[in-house]
Amino acid sequence: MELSGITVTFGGITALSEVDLAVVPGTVHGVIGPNGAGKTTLFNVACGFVVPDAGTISRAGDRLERLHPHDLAGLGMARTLQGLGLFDRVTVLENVVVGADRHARTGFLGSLLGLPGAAREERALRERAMEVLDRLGIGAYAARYPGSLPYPVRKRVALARALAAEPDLLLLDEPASGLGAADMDELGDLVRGLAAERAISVMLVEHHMDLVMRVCDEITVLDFGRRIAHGPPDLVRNDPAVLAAYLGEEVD
Amino acid sequence: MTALRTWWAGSLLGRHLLLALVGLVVVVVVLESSSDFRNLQLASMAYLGIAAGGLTVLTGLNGQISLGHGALMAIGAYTAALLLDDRDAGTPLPLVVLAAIAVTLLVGVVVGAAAARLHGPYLAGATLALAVAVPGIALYFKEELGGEQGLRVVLPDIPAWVLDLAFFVTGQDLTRSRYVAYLAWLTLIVTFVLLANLSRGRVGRRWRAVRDDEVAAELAGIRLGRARVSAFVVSAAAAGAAGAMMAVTVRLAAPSGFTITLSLTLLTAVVLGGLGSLTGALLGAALLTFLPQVVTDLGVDAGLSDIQAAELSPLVYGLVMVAVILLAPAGLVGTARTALLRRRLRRTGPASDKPGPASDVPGPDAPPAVPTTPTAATTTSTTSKGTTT
Amino acid sequence: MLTVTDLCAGYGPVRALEGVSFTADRGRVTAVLGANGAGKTTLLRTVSGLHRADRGSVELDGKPLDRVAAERMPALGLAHVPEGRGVITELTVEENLRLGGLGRAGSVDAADLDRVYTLFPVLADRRAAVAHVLSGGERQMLVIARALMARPTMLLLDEPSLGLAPRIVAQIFELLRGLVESESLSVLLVEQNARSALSIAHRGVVLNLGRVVADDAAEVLAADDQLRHAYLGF
Amino acid sequence: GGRDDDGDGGSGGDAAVDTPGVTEDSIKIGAHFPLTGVAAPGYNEIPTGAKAYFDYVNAQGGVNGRQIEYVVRDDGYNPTNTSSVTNELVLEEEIFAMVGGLGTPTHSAVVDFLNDEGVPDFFVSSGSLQWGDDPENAPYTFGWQPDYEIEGKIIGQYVAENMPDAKVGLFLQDDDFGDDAEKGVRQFVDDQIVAAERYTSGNTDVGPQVAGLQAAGADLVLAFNTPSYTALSQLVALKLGYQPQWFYSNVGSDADLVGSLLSRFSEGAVEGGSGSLDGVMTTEYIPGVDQPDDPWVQLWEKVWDEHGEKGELTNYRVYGMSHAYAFVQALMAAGEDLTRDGLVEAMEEVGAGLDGPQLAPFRYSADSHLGISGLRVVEIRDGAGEDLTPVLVTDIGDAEIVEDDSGQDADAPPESGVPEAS
Amino acid sequence: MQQLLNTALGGLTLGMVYAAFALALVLIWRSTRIVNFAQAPMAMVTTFVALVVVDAGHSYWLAFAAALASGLLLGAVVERLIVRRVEGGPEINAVILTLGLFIVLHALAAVVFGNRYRSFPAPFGVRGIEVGGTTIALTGFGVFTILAVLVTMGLLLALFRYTDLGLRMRASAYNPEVARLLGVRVGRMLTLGWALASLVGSLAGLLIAGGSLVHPGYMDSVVVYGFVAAVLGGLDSPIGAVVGGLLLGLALSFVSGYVGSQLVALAALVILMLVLTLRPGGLFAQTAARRV
Ligand SMILES: Nc1ncnc2c1ncn2[C@@H]1O[C@H](COP(=O)(O)OP(=O)(O)OP(=O)(O)O)[C@@H](O)[C@H]1O
Ligand SMILES: Nc1ncnc2c1ncn2[C@@H]1O[C@H](COP(=O)(O)OP(=O)(O)OP(=O)(O)O)[C@@H](O)[C@H]1O
Ligand SMILES: [Mg+2]
Ligand SMILES: [Mg+2]
Repeated sequence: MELSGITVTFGGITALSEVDLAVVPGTVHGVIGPNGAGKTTLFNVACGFVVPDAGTISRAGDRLERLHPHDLAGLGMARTLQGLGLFDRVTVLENVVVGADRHARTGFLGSLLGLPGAAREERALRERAMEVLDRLGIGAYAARYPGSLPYPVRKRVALARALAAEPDLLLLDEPASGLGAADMDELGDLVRGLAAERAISVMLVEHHMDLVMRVCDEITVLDFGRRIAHGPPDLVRNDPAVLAAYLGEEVD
Repeated sequence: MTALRTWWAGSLLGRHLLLALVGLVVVVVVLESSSDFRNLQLASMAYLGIAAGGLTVLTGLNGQISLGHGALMAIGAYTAALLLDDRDAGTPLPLVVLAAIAVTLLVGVVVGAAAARLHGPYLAGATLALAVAVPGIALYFKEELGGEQGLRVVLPDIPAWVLDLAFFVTGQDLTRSRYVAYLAWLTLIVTFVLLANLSRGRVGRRWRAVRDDEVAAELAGIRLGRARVSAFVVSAAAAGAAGAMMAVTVRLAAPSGFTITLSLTLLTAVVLGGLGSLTGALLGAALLTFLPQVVTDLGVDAGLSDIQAAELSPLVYGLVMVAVILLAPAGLVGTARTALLRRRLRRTGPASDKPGPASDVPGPDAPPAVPTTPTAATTTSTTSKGTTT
Repeated sequence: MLTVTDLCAGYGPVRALEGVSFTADRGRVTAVLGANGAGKTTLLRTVSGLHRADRGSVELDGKPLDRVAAERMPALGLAHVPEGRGVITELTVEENLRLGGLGRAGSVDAADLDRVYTLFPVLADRRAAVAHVLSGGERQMLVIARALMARPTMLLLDEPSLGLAPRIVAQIFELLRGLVESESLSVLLVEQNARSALSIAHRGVVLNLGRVVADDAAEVLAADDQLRHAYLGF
Repeated sequence: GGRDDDGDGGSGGDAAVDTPGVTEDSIKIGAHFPLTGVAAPGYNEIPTGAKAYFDYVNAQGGVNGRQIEYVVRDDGYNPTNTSSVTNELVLEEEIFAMVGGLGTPTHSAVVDFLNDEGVPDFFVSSGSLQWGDDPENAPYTFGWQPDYEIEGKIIGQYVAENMPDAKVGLFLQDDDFGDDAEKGVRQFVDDQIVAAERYTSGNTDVGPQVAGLQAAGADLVLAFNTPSYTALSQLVALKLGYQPQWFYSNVGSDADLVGSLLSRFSEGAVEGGSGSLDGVMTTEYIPGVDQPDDPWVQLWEKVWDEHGEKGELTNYRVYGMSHAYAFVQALMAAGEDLTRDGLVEAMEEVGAGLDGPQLAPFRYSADSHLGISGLRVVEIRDGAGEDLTPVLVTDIGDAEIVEDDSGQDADAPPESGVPEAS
Repeated sequence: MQQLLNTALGGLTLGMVYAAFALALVLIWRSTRIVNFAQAPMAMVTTFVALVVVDAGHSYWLAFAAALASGLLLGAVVERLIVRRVEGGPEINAVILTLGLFIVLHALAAVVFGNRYRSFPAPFGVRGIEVGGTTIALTGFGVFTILAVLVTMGLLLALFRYTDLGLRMRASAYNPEVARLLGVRVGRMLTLGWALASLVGSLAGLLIAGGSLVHPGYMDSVVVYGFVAAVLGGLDSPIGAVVGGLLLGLALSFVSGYVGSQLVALAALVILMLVLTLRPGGLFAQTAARRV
């Protein structure tokens, strides 16, 4: 995925100006920056929720003109939201099956007539979804509704839904927010695993520096919509501009 | 036994067909054992049920409120009426119904597309306007659509083979009203099987996803517009079939038969029965079909004058609506299911608060008290740190 | 001073709090720590009257709060910064802040507004924007600022650092420390990030599965390796 | 009810017993009216009148020893409900006949059914032509009031003769009522008509229509509408300062009702009392409450006092009583052993000769089931009609209009107030 | 020419009536996030209360006051006793509930006040005003209507824009729990919202009834057009309600006069669809908000 010269303004304020960012396949690319720096907006551009005023988005070399969110899954991309965005009135399993929807082939007619093929596919999808749930260790909750589940579990359901699409580019917006230390470590391992074993490239927005520094191969730092630094963690960590704008004096 | 259970869980179509078969048997038994009058009442229950079934899919599964389904029924009814203008109008009834469905479906596409971007009260307003506008069209085109008087519907004679079949199966002659009732209920069963298939399959899942969270649904590759329009079209088609059946039962398609009241009646049936549940839709239809007459009769028996009794019936009707909403906010089916669920919860603890077993009904949606209003979204106290709101 | 004695609460069959007792001293920062699901949020919601307690009592400076409705808390000087969803997204930033002010005094004085705007310049720039357009962190700042508008004497914070950039977190903690010292504000601070929480807290209460498993001076807790590994994860 | 001991009491007994709704001592009849909803105001009074008269007859011993049981069902002026309540009345209640079912769209929904089932469908409360113009297809259906077409014809001819150079505007309810009437009127004054405005009943804003008439410069408005619309059109006219000669058809000209409606408007903007329709022209085919000296009206007063509900006698109730009276006559004519076909035959034979409140005779015969054959044109003075013409009778199509010589308008009810068998 | 003018003036007064009703809906939407379909019958009941007062021989204005007062009361009672229980529930339930109330009130009125037409007095002339010899279709009462609606709109604007009370009411509607945390008496606010809305509603009722006929169903058509007007303008905006009402009133008046009164409803539909396809949130909706 390659974003170049992205500029976004909302009414008066400039959320992004001429931001360049390229994700190297199979690596984890961190995006950090103060609140309101434009990180989520950058994701929104990459997902087609926000149409940039200027700049180009290209994927695997070829340029994407008008990108719509619903094209995303088709392009092998998946994203988790800064909030949870779970489907509250269907079971956890169903939530994940929706994520896997891009692999379904059944047409309207098949559904309407409940053709055997459709039923078979349904079962296949459910099994696929179940696998993902088990991989994230939340298989036990498959039949529950998200509403009353503990927060970390819900975070994982959201992640599972994204993984069920079997993307090769995964965008995670603050996946660790609100998680305890233990869960955060597991998350870190998971993300690294995705990149290492499954060669999935990951774009990661986080405010938890230790996590970011641990899992990212490369980091882009935004401030007031500008890219003020980018490069490997160690470089960024000690970049004075970053220290001033983002990390503040003492790093925790 | 276990094999059977796995099959039951596995094959959707098989399950629905089995239920349909059972339903069919029940229908035959009931219709054969009840008077002509009851048959006709049951026929009206059936067409209300069909329309309600379509609406419950739209509102319950896709979250679109429509106050205009009466208008869609009108379109189905007028189509049927135009095709059945005299005894020897060649078109066989099944074709008539299909035609009615087709025409309504087209209208559904247009309206659905226009409504696809609307939400909550804005959608309600648009569909409400639709409900009052359509009868006006019938008034305006007097020549073609018969104006205020509407179009008479002439039921073609019952085909000989049907008569024979009926006699063969039941040993009784098939009266016209019973014939109509059979038509209506057959249509209902077919419609419900199809709706059940949809709502349990991929399409239904997409509808639910869009209902619960548009952004997340879109990210999963679902086109919001398509999902919403398809839901609208499906329920429109059902309304069309219902309209055709209504025309056949009432023997008339007239504007005053399709006032806003009809649309609201449908919505009421759906909610009272239990949103998103076909069984609920049927229950609601039954309630609204039989309640008025029952109340009136009770009133008369209680010594009221006919007029007082007549005025009593809407009063009770309204009170029932209020009562159900206050006492059983999830509708009859929904509340029953919740009660069931509560019991299981108490037995097995929270670890498995999975709702009732897969039934003929789409859903089980909305676990107890998961609100859907913006107002309510925040009152679920479940710790949600998503700083999205 | 906030005194909690033998507090029990739950959600239907789920027991979230089982006999929690502790006191949060006046002019002190008391950190409530614990893993996800430990009952921290439930504790705060119960204290501020959003959630009904099944048993136990809560007192603010000797006055029992058990029967006090949530809407009367601000008048008693208690402000609650809820977890997550605390912004009224349909209102503008300034309207949100004004509401905060109304809670305490029934009217808003411009001085308070200026104060929080100087504390959070980001909000000042966006004062006329509908809160809906704010970024996650901006919303979090707004909620905290709004609580300060009521000039509370007892401040309940549920994971204030959520979604905030480290520098902002540091700032906010600085700010709290300042208020505690200058205006002898009392703070009940719920945090996932135990380390940074304990860095400003005077006292720490550790919850696990609805029970208090430790209640001691902050530095004592921070020093207790065993406890840290068991419950605080650092 | 049920069979009496004298079950073998001749064919009479048997015929009666196997006729639905008829027993030795009772006759059950039914009707559908809008008793609730927007159409109810006014119309819901008709059945109370009919009921009062049937009770009166029952009190006098009923018809041939049979008490009349009158079952009214509410259809809210919705054809769908009409069909279901009619099903109930015919199949469940097993009524002997339908009497006075109201409304064109509503009754259209059930006329086929009633005729298929062979249920006498008497005195439909509507002036549409279809109630009686072809006994071939609807042998059991009888109209009662003068159909809108002949009313239109008579009005049209009156205008043509007496106001040849009036600029005529038509104010029409947009359904068969307006259409049939227009057809009749145009037979005579087609060339005089400068505008025809239609309102949709239910839409109470008739400003645009009246403004249209005013703009067209109509100085005589022939209005075919319901009473509430008479009031509304009068109000709008006031608003527009539009003062044509108004000519309301019988349906809308209930001076008493409209008067009371118009009576109470602000600071004398509308002069009170039923006088408010003074100078308006209309027609009448039965005496109404504005004619207290008429023997029929006196009978109705008596009946209402003895058997009516609360509320005073209104023209709606008079209407109900009048067709109830005619139905009792029909029962009388059908004789001891009552059958559905017997009733129809009897009506075809003697119907044309029946006396009664109607000013002109019925047109009933083997080849017409249309009701009252004519009416007279009157002008309202102090709330009462002053004759402008004698009773004029005619028939649909190009039948010519002649003075009625049957003396129908002169007759008085019998002492008992119950018709004797003819 | 004169017809044109008169049709326009007719539309103006009609539109103002729709606007009045729409204002009531906007008020209740803003303060409780519920669309109250029972608004019309509630107004109808209060109008009959006024009629009772008039029949008792009192002045129009006393009746007027009585109606408004009873409106206020009715609204509060209904919210407190019935609607309170569905607040925070699925919005469709609220819809059905208010529909139920609609039917109940209707039926009750028919029983209590009788299901027949009655005339309702107006405080000012119902004769058109004379302008240079010709009478135009604007009565003293029409003028009163227009003024009343504009004033109401102004008051509502002020309430929501400039007062703390308005702010509290909106907060309670949008997010009851947070509002409570901030010390807002949410319950009171909701009750107040209903009371005020119902008061505005009965004002609408009186304006429609004045110098015309009333019966239990006389407000029914206004339900539809008032609602359409409110949606047209954007349910959150008092100005929108009035603009929507006017737009609708004028359009319908002209369609009815020059095309055919049967198509009035269709015209309403077309207008609404045109507006909503361009602005799904109504004419005066705030600009599309952030989605993620
Ligand atoms: N639709 C919009 N309209 C107006 N302003 C917007 C809109 N969307 C975002 N903004 C503004 O653009 C800026 C960037 O927002 P964004 O959500 O990208 O920040 P962020 O980097 O994700 O911050 P955080 O770390 O707090 O999530 C913020 O100031 C926000 O208020
Ligand atoms: N609305 C609810 N319905 C059912 N159970 C709930 C609800 N809210 C919380 N719980 C349960 O109550 C227990 C305590 O939850 P609580 O949110 O108080 O813990 P917490 O310490 O705040 O967790 P976190 O650190 O994730 O915020 C958990 O088991 C949680 O699953
Ligand atoms: Mg963000
Ligand atoms: Mg918490």
